[in-house]
Amino acid sequence: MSKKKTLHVPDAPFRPGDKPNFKDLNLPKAGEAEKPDISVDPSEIRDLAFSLVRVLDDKHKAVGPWNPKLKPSVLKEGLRHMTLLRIFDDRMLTMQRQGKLSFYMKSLGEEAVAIAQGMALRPDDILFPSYRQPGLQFVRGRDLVDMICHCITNSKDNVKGRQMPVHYSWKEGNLVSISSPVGTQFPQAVGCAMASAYKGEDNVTISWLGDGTAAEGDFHYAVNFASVYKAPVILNVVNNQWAISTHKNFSSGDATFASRGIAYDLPSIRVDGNDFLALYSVTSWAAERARKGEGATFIEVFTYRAEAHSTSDDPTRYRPKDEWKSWPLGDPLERLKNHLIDLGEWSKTEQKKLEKELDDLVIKSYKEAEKHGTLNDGPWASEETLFEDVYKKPPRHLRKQRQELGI
Amino acid sequence: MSKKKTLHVPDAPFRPGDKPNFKDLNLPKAGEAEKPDISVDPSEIRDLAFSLVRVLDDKHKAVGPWNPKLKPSVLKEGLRHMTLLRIFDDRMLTMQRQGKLSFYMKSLGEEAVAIAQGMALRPDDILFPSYRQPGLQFVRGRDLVDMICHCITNSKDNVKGRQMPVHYSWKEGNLVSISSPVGTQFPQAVGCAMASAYKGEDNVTISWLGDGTAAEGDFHYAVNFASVYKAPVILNVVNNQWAISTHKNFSSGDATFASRGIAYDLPSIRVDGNDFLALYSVTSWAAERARKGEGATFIEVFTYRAEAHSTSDDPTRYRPKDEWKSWPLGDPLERLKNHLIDLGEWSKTEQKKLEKELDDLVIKSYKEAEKHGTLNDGPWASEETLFEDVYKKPPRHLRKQRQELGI
Amino acid sequence: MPQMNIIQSVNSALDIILEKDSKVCIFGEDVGYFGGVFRCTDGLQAKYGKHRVFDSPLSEGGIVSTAIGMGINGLRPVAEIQFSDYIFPAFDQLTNELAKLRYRSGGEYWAPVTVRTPCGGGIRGGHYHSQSPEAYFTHTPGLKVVMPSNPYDTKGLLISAIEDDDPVIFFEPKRLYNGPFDGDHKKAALKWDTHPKGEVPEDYYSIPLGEAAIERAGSQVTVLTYGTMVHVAREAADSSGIDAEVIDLRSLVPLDMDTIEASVQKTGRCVIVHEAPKTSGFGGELSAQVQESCFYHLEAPIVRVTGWDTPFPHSLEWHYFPSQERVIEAMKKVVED
Amino acid sequence: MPQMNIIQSVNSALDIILEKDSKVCIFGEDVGYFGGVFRCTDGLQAKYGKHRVFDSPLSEGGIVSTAIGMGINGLRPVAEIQFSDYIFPAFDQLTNELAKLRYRSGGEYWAPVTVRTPCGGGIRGGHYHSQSPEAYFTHTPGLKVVMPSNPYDTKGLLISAIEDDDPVIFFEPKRLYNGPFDGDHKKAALKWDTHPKGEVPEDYYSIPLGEAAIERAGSQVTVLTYGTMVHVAREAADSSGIDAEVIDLRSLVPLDMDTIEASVQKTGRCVIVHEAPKTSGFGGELSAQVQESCFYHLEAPIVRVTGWDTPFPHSLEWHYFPSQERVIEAMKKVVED
Ligand SMILES: Cc1ncc(C[n+]2csc(CCOP(=O)(O)OP(=O)(O)O)c2C)c(N)n1
Ligand SMILES: Cc1ncc(C[n+]2csc(CCOP(=O)(O)OP(=O)(O)O)c2C)c(N)n1
Ligand SMILES: [Mg+2]
Ligand SMILES: [Mg+2]
Repeated sequence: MSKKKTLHVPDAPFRPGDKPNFKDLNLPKAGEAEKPDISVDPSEIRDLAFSLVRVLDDKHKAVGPWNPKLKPSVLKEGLRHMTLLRIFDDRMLTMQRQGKLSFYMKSLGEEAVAIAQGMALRPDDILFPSYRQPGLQFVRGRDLVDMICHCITNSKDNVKGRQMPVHYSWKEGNLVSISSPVGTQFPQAVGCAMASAYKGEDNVTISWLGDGTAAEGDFHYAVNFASVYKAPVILNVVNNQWAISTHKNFSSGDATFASRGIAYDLPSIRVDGNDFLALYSVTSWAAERARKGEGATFIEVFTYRAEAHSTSDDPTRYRPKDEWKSWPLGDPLERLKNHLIDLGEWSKTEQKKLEKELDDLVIKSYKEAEKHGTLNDGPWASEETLFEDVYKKPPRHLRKQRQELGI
Repeated sequence: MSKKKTLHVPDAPFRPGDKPNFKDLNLPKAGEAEKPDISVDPSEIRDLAFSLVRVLDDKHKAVGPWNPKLKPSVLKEGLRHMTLLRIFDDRMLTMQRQGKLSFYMKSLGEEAVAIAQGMALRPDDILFPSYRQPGLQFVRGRDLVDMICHCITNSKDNVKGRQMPVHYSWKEGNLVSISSPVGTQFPQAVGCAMASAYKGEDNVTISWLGDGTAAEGDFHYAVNFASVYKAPVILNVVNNQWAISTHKNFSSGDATFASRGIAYDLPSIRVDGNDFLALYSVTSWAAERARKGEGATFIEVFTYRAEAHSTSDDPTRYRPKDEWKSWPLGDPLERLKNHLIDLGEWSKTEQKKLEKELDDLVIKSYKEAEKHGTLNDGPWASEETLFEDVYKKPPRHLRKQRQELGI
Repeated sequence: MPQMNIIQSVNSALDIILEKDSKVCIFGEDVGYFGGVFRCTDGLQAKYGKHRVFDSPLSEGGIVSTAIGMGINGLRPVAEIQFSDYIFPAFDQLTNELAKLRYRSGGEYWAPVTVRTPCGGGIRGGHYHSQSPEAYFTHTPGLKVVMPSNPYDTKGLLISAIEDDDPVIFFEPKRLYNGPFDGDHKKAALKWDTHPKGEVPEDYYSIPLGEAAIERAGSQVTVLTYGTMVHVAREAADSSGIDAEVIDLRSLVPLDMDTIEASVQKTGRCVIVHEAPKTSGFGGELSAQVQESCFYHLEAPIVRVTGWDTPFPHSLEWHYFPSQERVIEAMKKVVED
Repeated sequence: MPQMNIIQSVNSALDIILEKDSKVCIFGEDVGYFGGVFRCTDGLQAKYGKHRVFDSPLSEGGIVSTAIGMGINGLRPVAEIQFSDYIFPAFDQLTNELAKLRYRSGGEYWAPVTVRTPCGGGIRGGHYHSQSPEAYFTHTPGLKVVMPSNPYDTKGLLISAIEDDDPVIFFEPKRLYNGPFDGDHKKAALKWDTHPKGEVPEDYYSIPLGEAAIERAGSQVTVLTYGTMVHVAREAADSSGIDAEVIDLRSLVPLDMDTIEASVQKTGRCVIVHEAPKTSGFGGELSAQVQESCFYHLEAPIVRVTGWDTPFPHSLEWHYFPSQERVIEAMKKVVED
């Protein structure tokens, strides 16, 4: 085929059969990025949008100005949550394969995102996650049984079986109902933050969306409104390099996602998403800014989607196998664990023990959850719930339809 | 009222009664901005997004690397179009006040935008303007009578009386139908450019939208798709500082609009929109890039809306009177005229003569147009046209509805 | 009692509710300093402060989505969409988010957002300043949809809408802002000055959502309509001598089927009138429901008088806008059939 | 003749049209290298090249708007929206732009865009992977709206849609992709293997838009339906012993009223079935039109069997999805009334 001049269409950097190669990522070293004052003029730190905040270096040491200097107990807590999330994900996936869940989505390789960022916040800070941050619930101590009841869509599912699994809602934990249409939560989070400011409250709102989703209009609304009203919000693009089969080359030119905040005069930071300490630190910084009335911060969380997009997906059709193993920024859980071991605060044996403990917990919780029903045999949310919550009170036409259904 | 901490809402810099003050614009001098090669890596010229390309200096000289060195005949042509546009606008406004047009929108103070940019393009380049670039039609030689027939919505209105005035469409001139919903043309232009590339053609597509409109999702789609597919398109944000009563402080933080292109790895240039030469030059540069396959260019055209938003608007309610007179970048028409005078190529007398000639032309054209009907007394597009062009051929239900109407 | 036009009655409702509930805030394009392109929010920013009544970026999607977030966090936002023709960039946030939030979260979250937006034709607005998109929203479970036809109802319904914990799309027929309009554009413009429904109490009052009003009692035929067409239909009845019962629906969702059924069962005949295009317009739904519940009372086919299935034209506006003549013709047909 | 499922018949239509017309290009989320999340474009990029079949950013508004621009500039784009639940971010470009371009430009410009999108429930997709938003588009003059119910029609209608110079929203009932579905989710999944409409010619053919098909001839009652519900309705007729005439509308706009009228005038009774919520669903329009044109033939009220006026649930999916039982009940009611 002669190469006629025609429309340019980007390529993914590698496809099945190719050897994954991450050389041109040009990663800065850990500790290199500067840490500005929270009242910095955003125009002075544009470089941070093209750099990468890293704290944990290759030797598992915490280095540089962004080192949050966390107590070992906090690090251990983080490790525990991340370990739990990984085990939980694995179990749920297994159960999905057995037909006990209609659907599932894992966070493998991205566990640090929700957990480090969640831990850097106050419990009254409000969360608008995408489906890829279930870990927030562990941080805030949600009952595993409740989470599983939602995932297996039984009678105790607090969203009454109306959404697919992993579309959590948890009012008590200030986690706002997750929606399937991607990105819609981003500008809602900004509105929520505007309301906190309106009321003179100092809690912060935080939201996440993916690299692919950053192409939606909602992304633009969010960043723009956040800037105009100096909303106390933290806006995160979780760049895990893929949107289902579509590589991030289709959602940004060669620029970084972080650089999108520059155009709205927001402090814009790119952070290693597999580095618990860097994430914690950047998020604390952003939260402090927001709380002090300095407005919004825009963060690109740089990470890698290690597994399939969801249980409906088969990534071997569009990318090399085990590609994640070559990701130069490693495994967030391993890195935190090794850091703790390096500090003399943890050991492989302790980790094994922890894993066993948490696996037992998940299994126990799963069994407990099944007491409230299963996806296939019920009991599910009762039939009357079909017509509830459409409005606060069912209007006449819904009451009539309910009767038609004979309930 | 005690100042309770609450939501931050920006202010316009001045309101009725205030003295307009443009000091903090921090304008760079004419000739200062560098002119890069068309194949420049966008990341090397980020500064241009925060600078301002100016060619005409305060003494009416053309200076610096962006000087397009146009022949006097070209300059005179530009001046003629700008003068015509100003006169045309004035006449139409008068006629609107007399009830002969249902609505009108002027380009006062922004005449250079469409005219310089239009002149820098080839006739086969495709135009997706907003309502504020009617001047493009003068550049491409559209019959004034046809334009007026549209504006007075008579039987010869080529859009068959379906849209309000100034919503031109002109297939022959490659000017795509103007829409009222602001911004929709921007990503359409990108698609159009993608099609040119697809077909291996070297024509360019260009589009414009306003500072206010840059807050719409369509803005984001356009810039993103343009970047991803390296579309041969020129995307202009005409920042005339106001969106009806809303100051541009509500559509950007303190960053420039031009800086929004940086995030998509596009060459992003801020240009004095009241400087015919600078506009011409930047547009030629962008068009050459596009034609050579280098992809899209993003331009902020920095100007001022001198008059009311439209005939439905009363700006004295929200901004000082005669504020435009203080705009430090002056009047685009005066500046080009003075440049020509300075070159010894033009005189005030010649300008007066030209104005007279063009005014006569507009009046003559107006009279000619009225022969085809008037807004109030018709004839208008015939009644059958009501049901045409909804589809290529009216389906049964429209033929039936037509019968119902008795036509 | 003061006479108000609809602009003033909207303003009065907003004024009262801003005063009454500090959680109410109002925002949208040009609504702040300027007071709105139709001046519905005139003076409110000066009175209540910049954070209570403010301008937004030109972004309908941004307006609705941030309003949802505010609603989630305890405010009661009233968002203006400058023309209902421009509500579509917010369509996803309205239909997939605002409408479904309470349901999908099992009742944990909701957002009591009111979206005010001027709709309808008759102002020479052409293609993009004349649309009546109410049917789209009536097809979206979770939203309430209201369209008043006079100043008195506007104020009472708007207050109810804002106080309602469910989201409400509140359509304001812009042709009625300054005066009633019976469809005859050649007549001098009327004012609300002397109209009984132009009498609007200064104080707080509310009209429940979901109750239709009988605009004109009659026995021969029931005319179901709302918004501007209420006036066209009433005048059509008055001038034609057909004793029509004109029902002003006021609220499309929830719909007052009791009033509708009672009327059609009495008259045995029904005409439905709206400005929006016919196919899948709300008139289709009304017709379906009426025949479902009144089939054995109907003595003639229900007839719809609507905008044509075309976009809204500019110069031929009056060929598009359902005229008194078309309404009369329909009533005659139905009565004589 | 080869047997195809709907995925294969979509693929075959696209393959043929890509071969035939170099101005056709196909794009959308994950449709390029991967071949689409439902695999409808599998193999096409490899066969025709990256510029003919390509991935897009995750942006429905961007997909539709750039498709319009391509259409204006001489291409014939086929855009995929991954799920019709996600079509709403493109709603403004679809209704205000794509639908109105030809009209507002006096016929100077148009864009022959086809938007393919999987719709409907029955796959445990819950809230946001089950919607049937066709009614919104039928209320938008300028758009054509198509929904096939089997592989043979899918291919023929899709080819017509792409070749049509008007924009077409082409809904693909995803529950039918792999096999017919009669509403009984407890039965083993069927395949198109042995279904007569699973026989799909390899070559080019087209089926005109605007012609309904009689899925099952009958005399007692006319059932108007489309998409997945065609199979539910047919099976309901077969199993209940009611001799229903089941009409598969196939194209909602334009609508084949000739076929509908002939049938209802014959049977005197009518049931309408669709998945979408009832209020202002396309069933309302159908009901209105049927009673307008067949009033004097109707012997019982027209009954609609539809999704409830709620969002689409997940665990109670089968309480929402119109069941055979509900269709049978409606047919009985109408026949006995
Ligand atoms: C509006 C909308 N369009 C399409 C989809 C289908 N979809 C679900 S997730 C997804 C990819 C998201 O990728 P990204 O934003 O990178 O997030 P990630 O899955 O990588 O965390 C797509 C296309 C959707 N859910 N919503
Ligand atoms: C989608 C949409 N929303 C609102 C409007 C109403 N409107 C028309 S022009 C305008 C302001 C546009 O300002 P800007 O983009 O700065 O362009 P300018 O008028 O200054 O040239 C508004 C709000 C519209 N036409 N379309
Ligand atoms: Mg991703
Ligand atoms: Mg402007």
